[in-house]
Formats: sequence, C-alpha cells, structure tokens
Amino acid sequence: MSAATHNVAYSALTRRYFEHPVNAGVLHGLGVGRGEAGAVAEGTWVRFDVQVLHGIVTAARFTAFGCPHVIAVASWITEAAAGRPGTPALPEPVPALRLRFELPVEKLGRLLTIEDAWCAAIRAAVTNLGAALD
Amino acid sequence: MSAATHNVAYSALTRRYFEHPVNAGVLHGLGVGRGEAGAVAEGTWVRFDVQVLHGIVTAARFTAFGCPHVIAVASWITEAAAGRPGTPALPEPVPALRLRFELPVEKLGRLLTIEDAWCAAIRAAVTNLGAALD
Amino acid sequence: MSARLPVYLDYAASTPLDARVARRMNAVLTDADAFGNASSAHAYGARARELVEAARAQVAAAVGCEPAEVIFCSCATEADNLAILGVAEYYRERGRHVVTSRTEHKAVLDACRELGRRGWQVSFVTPSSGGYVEPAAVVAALRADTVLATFMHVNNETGVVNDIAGIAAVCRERGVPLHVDAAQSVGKLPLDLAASGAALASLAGHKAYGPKGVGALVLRRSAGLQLAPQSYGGGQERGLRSGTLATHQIVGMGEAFALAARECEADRVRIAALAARLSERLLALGGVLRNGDAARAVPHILNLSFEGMEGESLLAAIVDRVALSTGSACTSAKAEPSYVLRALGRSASLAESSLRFSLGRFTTEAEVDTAAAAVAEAVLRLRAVSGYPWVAAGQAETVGAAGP
Amino acid sequence: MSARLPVYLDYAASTPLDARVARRMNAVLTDADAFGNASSAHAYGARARELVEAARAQVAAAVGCEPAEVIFCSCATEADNLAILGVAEYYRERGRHVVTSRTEHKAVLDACRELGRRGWQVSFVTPSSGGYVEPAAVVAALRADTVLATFMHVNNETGVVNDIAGIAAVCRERGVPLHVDAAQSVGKLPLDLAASGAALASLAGHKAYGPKGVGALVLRRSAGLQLAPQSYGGGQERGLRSGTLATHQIVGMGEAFALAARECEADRVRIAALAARLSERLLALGGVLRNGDAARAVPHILNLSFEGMEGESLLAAIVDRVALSTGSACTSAKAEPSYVLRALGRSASLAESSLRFSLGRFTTEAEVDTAAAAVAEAVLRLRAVSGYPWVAAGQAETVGAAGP
Ligand SMILES: Cc1ncc(COP(=O)(O)O)c(C=O)c1O
Ligand SMILES: Cc1ncc(COP(=O)(O)O)c(C=O)c1O
Repeated sequence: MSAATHNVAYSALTRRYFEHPVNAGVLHGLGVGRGEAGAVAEGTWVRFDVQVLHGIVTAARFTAFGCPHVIAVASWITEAAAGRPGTPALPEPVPALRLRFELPVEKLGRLLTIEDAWCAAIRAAVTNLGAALD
Repeated sequence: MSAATHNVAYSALTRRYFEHPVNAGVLHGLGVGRGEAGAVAEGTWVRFDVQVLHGIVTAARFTAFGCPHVIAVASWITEAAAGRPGTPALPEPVPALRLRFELPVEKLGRLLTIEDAWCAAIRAAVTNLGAALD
Repeated sequence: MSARLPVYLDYAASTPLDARVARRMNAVLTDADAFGNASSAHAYGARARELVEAARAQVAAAVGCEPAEVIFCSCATEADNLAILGVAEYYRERGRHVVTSRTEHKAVLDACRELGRRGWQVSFVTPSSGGYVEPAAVVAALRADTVLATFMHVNNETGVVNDIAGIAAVCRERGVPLHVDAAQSVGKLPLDLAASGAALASLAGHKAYGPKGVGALVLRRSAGLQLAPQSYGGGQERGLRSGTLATHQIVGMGEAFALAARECEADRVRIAALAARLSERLLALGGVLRNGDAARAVPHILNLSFEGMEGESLLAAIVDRVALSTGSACTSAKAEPSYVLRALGRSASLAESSLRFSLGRFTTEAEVDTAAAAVAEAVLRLRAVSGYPWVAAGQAETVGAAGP
Repeated sequence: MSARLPVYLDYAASTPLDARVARRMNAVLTDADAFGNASSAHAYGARARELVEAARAQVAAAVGCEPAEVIFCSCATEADNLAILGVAEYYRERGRHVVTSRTEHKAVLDACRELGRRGWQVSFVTPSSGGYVEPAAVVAALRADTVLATFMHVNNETGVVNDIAGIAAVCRERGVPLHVDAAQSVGKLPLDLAASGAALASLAGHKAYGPKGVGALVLRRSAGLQLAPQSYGGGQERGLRSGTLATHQIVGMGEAFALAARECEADRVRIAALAARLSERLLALGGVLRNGDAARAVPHILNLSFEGMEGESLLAAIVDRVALSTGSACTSAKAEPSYVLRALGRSASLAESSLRFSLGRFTTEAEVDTAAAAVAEAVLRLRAVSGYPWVAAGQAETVGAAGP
C-alpha cells in the first residue's frame, strides 16, 4: 500500500504538461483522422484526433488514460506537431522523447503506444481527406 | 553476563548477618572441635570450630566460602548455639532455618552442608574433650 | 503540521507520535537512572525492568490480556512472523497445514508463503466482495492437519473488520489455534483478546500514536501453546525474543496503548463524523466506488476507487496536497495493483485508481475539506483528459474494458 | 547520575544515551513532518527516508563501509542471527559447516547451535588462554564445506580484541566469508570494515551511547554474498529486514555512531587512564587475576577474578555501591559460571568470583575511586570470613581445589 515510483520527481516539463495539458479533447471536420492504441484495462490508452490539410498538420487533440508521462507526452505531441508535415511519424522520435521527458526505461513501451496512436491518426487523416476529396 | 538470582532481595536477617557476620574466625583450646563440609570448587565450603564444655556449647566460630545465605546462616548458628546442649544437631532444624532466612528452595542443599559441618564439629569437640580428659 | 506539507491522511500507514507519548519517551531517554540493561542484576537494571513491566501491564490492560502474555518485539511484522513460524515449527510433527486469507498484510502472507517453501500447505481463504472473511469459509478450509489459522482483525487497506469471535469459534471447534493480526485495531475499536477466543495476537506501536520499532505478540496462556523462537541469543522475553529490551520504546508503546484505550471511543465518534463528511463529498463526484463493506469497516479508513483515470496520475495529481496511500504497490518497476482490492473483485485498473484515506486523532475538519477539494479537482482534470465518462460519450466499446 | 544509585561500571551491558543523541531523537519524535512511514510515497515518507538515509551514511562512515551496505534492524542479536542463519540457509546446497569460537556472545553461539539442530555441523574454536582466537586455530577448523566463519571483534566479557584482519585473511584464502560481531567495537577502537576483510558485521546502537532497540548488519558488497531473509513481510531494507523503519531509532544510532567515530580516540585515552587506576588499586589487593590478555584488550573493560570468595557473595557485597556484571549468569536456579571465562581455562569458582568492570564516556575519577574502595572493602570482609589466603594458613589441602 505505497507507491515508490510515484515518488520519482517528474521532470519539470512532465509536470507542466501533466498539470496543464494543452489540446485535450476531440476534433471534427475536414481532414481529421482518429487513431488510438492501448487499453484502459492495461493502464495506458491514448487517442489522437489529427487534422492534416495540404500535407501539413493543422490541428491535433488527444484523450489519454495513463500515467503522468503518457498524458504529458501526448499533450506535447499535439502541440509540437502543428505545422509539421502530415507524415506518419512523431514530431520527435521515441528515444528523443524519452530523454526530453526523462522517462524511466521501464516506461518505454508507453511511448510506443503513443507512437502507434499518433501514426494511426495521421494515416486516418490522410485517408479521410483523400476520401472526402474523391 | 548477568545474574538474576543476585537480584533477589535477600531478607533483612540475611543481609544483617551477611554484612556484619559475627563469630568469623577460629577457636583453639580445651573442648574445641573442628568440622567442615563442602568444597570451594563446588561453591560452598563451611568450617566450624566449636567448644563444648560440661555438655554445653560455650563458644563457636565459623569460616565460610559461599553465598550470602551460607555466610549468614553459619554466622547465626555460631551465635544461637552458645549455651545450648553440645549435641550433634543444629540449634534449629534445617526447614526452620530455611524459613527464618527465606532461602530459595534450590539452596536447600547448602543448609545440609552447613548441618554436616556443624555436627562434625560438635562430635569432634566431644571426642577431643574426652581425649583431653582421658 | 507544517503549512508547507500536504494534509496527512495516511494514519493507517503510520501515526504521528502523541505528544504525551513523546514526553514519556524523552523522560526515559534522558533519565540517568533508567538506561540500564533490563537483564542486569543491579539497580539500573531493576529500574529498567520496572519501566518495562509497567508498560507490559498497560499494553495488557488495553487489549484485554494478562501482562505475562505480552511478548515485546520490534514490530508487528516480527510478531506475525513469530506467531506463524513459531507455532508451525513447534507443532511440525502434528501437521503441516495453515489457513489464512488473501487479504492479509504481507507480514502474514509472506510468512505463510515461507512455510509453503518449507513444505507446509497453506490455504488462502477468499474474502467476500465486502472484504471480510466468512467463518463458514474458514470451516471449509480447516483440515485435520491444520496447526494454525491466521486472520487479521482490521484490514489495513479497506478498514473492514473481521468477525474474530466467529472465526475463533469455528477454529476452537476443530482445535485449531487462531492468530489475529491486530496491528490496525488498537485505538480504533475496542479489543478484548480474552473475550475474542484468539490464541495469539500481533500488535504495533506506531499505528496507535506510539513509536515505530516496537510491537508485541500476545500469547494467551489459556491456549496452552508453545512457540519455537525465531531468533536466538540472550533469551529475553521468556526465550521467545532475544535481544536487549528497548526500554524507552516499550514505555512509549505502553503509554500509547493506555491513551488509546482511554480515548478510543471519543476518537472514533469524532473521526467517524469527519470520514462521513469526506466520503459524502467524494462519492458526490460520481464514478467513485467504495472498496470494502462500509457497514463492516472502522470509520477512519475510507478506500475509494475512481473511474476514468489511471492510478499513478491520480496520485501524482494530489500528492502535493494530500498525503495518502494508493492501491498500487510499486515495489519494482512495474506497478502492481493492490492484491487486497483484487481479491475483493476489483479490476486491476480500478484497484490502481484507488485512494486509501485514513484519518486519525489529529485530523481536522479543515484538513478534510482541503483534501476533498484537492481530490475533486484532480478527478475532474484527469477525467477531462481521459474523456470519461466514456459510456456517455459512446466510447465504451472503443476503450475496451473501461467500466468496472 | 542520581546520588542514591551505585556507580555505573556496566557500560558493556548498555551505555547511557548521550544527551546529544537524546536531543536528536526527541527532535525527530516531536517533528510534525518526520513521522511518516519511510515506505510511503508522499512528502512525509520522503522526509522519513531522508532522515534514515542520512543516518545510514553516518553509520557507514563510522565503520568504514558504504551506506548501501548497511541493513538496519532491531538489535545486534537480530543482526547476528540474520548474518549466520541468512548465509547458512542461502548457501545450504554449497555446504553445511560453520566455524565459530567458544567465547562468542549468546546471539552468535545460539544461532550456531540452532544451525546444529537443523543439521549443520558447527566447529567451536577454543581461544588461547589470553582470550583471543588464533588465526591458525581458525585455519585448522575450516573445511571444504564451510560456508561461514563468525568471530567477534571485541569480547564483551574480557574486552579482548581478536585479530580480525588475520582471521579474515585465512578465511579469504579458503574462500570462506567472515562475519564479525562488532557490537562492542564502535567508539571503543577504530573500526574500518572495508580494510578488515570481513564480509559481514553486526552493530548495536546501545553499546555506543545510542538507543536500545536498533542495530545494523553490514553486508559488504565486495563479498558478493546473498542472504536468506529471516523474517518476511513488507520487504524493507532490500527485502532483508521487513518491518516499518523506526526513523527516530535509526537517527539516534546514526548520531551516536558519528559521535563515537569523532570522539573515540579522546574517550579511549581518558578511559584508559581511569581503567589503569582502577586496575592498579584492585590488583594491589593480591589474589586478583585479570581475565584475558591485558595487552590485547580494549581499555574500558577490566575483568578480574577474586580469590577467596564466592561469586554471589562478591556481587551482593558490592551491588549497592557499584553496578557491574559478574561472571556467573544465573538464568535458572543454578548459577552457571561464565562460559567465556571457563573457555579461557578459569576454574568454575574463579569464573564465578569475577567482576567485569566496564567504563565509559561518563565515568569519572571519583566514581572509579568509590568503586575501588567498595570492592576492596568487600573483598577484605569476605576473605576474613572465608579464611583466605588458605595456603598461608596451611589449609590448601583442606579446602581442596581452592587455588586457581
Ligand atoms: C495489518 C498489519 N499488519 C502488520 C503490519 C506491519 O507492521 P510493521 O511494519 O510495523 O511491522 C501492518 C503495518 O503496515 C499492518 O497494517
Ligand atoms: C558481543 C555482543 N554481541 C551481541 C550482543 C547483543 O546485543 P543486543 O542485546 O542489543 O541484541 C551483545 C550485547 O549484549 C554483545 O555484547
């Protein structure tokens, strides 16, 4: 009945995005795609809504059930991705994200879940836009 | 490295005769007999010198290596016996002595050692006197 | 309590030392006559012994047993181990089976598991979903070769109270001695070991406003039991617990138990009102489930699972404002949801997103209100992020096994 | 020290708490921020952990090891048990033989005897008549299946210091880890575990002006040893010692050890002078024999046998004026002469009529003089009663085995 890992001091960046998450929520409209990965029952579930127009990420939102790192990273990605090319890749690769947010190594898998959700959302956005323009 | 039994509060009588033993020492002269029992190596050794004249104990001295009870009882006996008949018996029987000095039961054997020494001394005194008068 | 620190609602983990106990302990610690080794034959030893024996009488009086039945040791963990391994090893030729429950403290569970490694068989009774052990379930687990049953009195995670008298009765019928882990009981509810029918009971100093690092095992004479000691040496405590007695610690435990017995009822009434206030505010958030049967629980422990958020985030969101324990025990890299809540049928996820609020003698209404506000704020923020309630948003399927 | 109480010369049984340690402990006991359970995830837990870790560093620095090598437990007895049973049980498949000496503390001897009951073989090395263990004697006892050697540093009855480096060297040659019971060492002589070659060492708080009820086992990383825990539960202290950490106790031990390390040399010099004064006066009585080789002993323990009197009487004659320990351990009805002095070749009777004077930080010259006078008076009185010297009086034969 205690929790040693809760006790790790989260990095300042993690705390900032965990305590004041930007872009929580959903998106609708042209060029929006949705991707998700993980499961609540497994402790991490992430969903992104991404809008890709003219090959550029124009907006992104997230919904997340997960630890502070998951919430912080998901939030940061939605912010960092805006204006970048709408290709199925994180705005920063997983190893760099891990360093940026000072994730303990045993949480690496959670970043992969985030990556899966993000890439799925981008792909869906591109597919949706294609379908809408067809 | 401690000693629980040392800790028993000795009775006031025991303390008095242990701390201020009367009649420690030896006797010489007519009608004096010596008796001893026990051994230093066994933790209790008692020796009495008793003078018996006209069938009466006229003087007694003791020497003792033993616990406070042994010293106190031996001292008390030399005092109590003066003026009593010079027969090979303690001035008070062992059970009574045990009660008088509040001896723990496991020390009963030490009183028997004292009794042996006392009776031997009386017998020796009577024998010696007989020999001297012969 | 310093202004800077969060509200302390973790009394079940450890209580502050009562100032009256601290004064008594400090008096012993600084008493130039009381520092002797209680085994020593001289006056300093005698003085230490007197203090120890007075404390033994206080402990005995507080829990309804004889002073001679109290064996001081260093903690409840040690008492649990001595009871379980001590009985099992002593009666190893009589049988090699012990009975316990899935919701015991680790000190009991792990001692039983150790017996398992040594070749004993261990039956783990599953408690009801309300968190208490049914005497009937104990009966079903007892066998001809059972040498010990061990069940806790007050569960440390849920506060649920077992029916010790009922369990003791079925054990006695089968001639099986009952050990009771009563580490969480003293000061929380009346404890009368003589009436309980238990053969052995474990006690802790620091769960009842006494010092950490001292506990006791009560071995009821009427049980006629022998124990195999679990440590070897000077033979203190009638050979059952070797090691120089810690006079000031024992004095502190005695004083704390005397206070607990005297103030138990007043504390209980006051704390029950505070706990009800807290519970009401938090249940009003919706999607909050109480763990353990409230009707069977001591009032000062309130264990709640919060839907719609992950456990580590829940704790991280409140840890600066409220100090409490959660339902995930992260001893290693991977957080493990509370085995106690799992045994009550909670999903891993709801077991993890649980908070154990435990109130105590020094809890104030203002603290309860601060805590309730902090938790409510965190819950709303995290639910905004997770999109809860998922069902209302039509996302139940997407999220998978989201509901409880 | 109260005027009414006897002079305390029993520092080897337990020391008074240093006032500076008492202040530190009381500060922790009354600190509203420091009472948390050191395992808790919140700020109160963190504060307790900080205090524990600072104390761990103090202990480590005082004995020359790394903080991570210190396992806090409840007493030296527990540390001895954990070391001996823990190593033996962990390496049970490697071999079932341990080596120790006849003059160890009961906590070591009885743990070894318990191993004997469990099927291990135990070799007991007999020390020299000076009371120390010869490395050559250890070599002779080591076997291919030896999994542990355990020898004390400072003997608690005689003060004789074993050559730990020498013993460790022969053990290392044979690949046998060495456990050292160093309960009596800290503050009495420099202790550098890293340099000693020992794999494990037991420490006690209350022999070094720290609190009773706390000790530590040092497990040197370089030894690469594993231990089987001897109690089971919450898994504190890296799984080797379960039970909530007693913050104030650990803080007290840390502070005491820091003081001991700092003041050891000054204490030693001062105490050596006092002990020399005492020894001189008592040896001048004649028929007084020093137990243990003075040249090899710490100065603060002086163990003397007095010819011409029985042990219980000797103690009873001085107990109101001097508090110390004797060479007879009367745990039961029958007084048993010290097994340590017997192992040094003393007769039962001389072992019983021995007194262990142990001086310490607060011993004064006036106290030494009072004690010397009291003992001299008692010796003269008892010898007057026993007729000693017997030989001079021509009674050597009568008295039998009177001489030593
Ligand atoms: C029910 C129960 N048993 C045993 C223990 C162990 O207590 P300690 O850590 O003081 O040994 C605790 C405390 O966590 C407890 O709650
Ligand atoms: C050498 C030695 N080892 C172990 C111990 C045991 O210490 P404690 O009683 O504090 O457990 C003592 C104290 O008597 C001792 O002197």
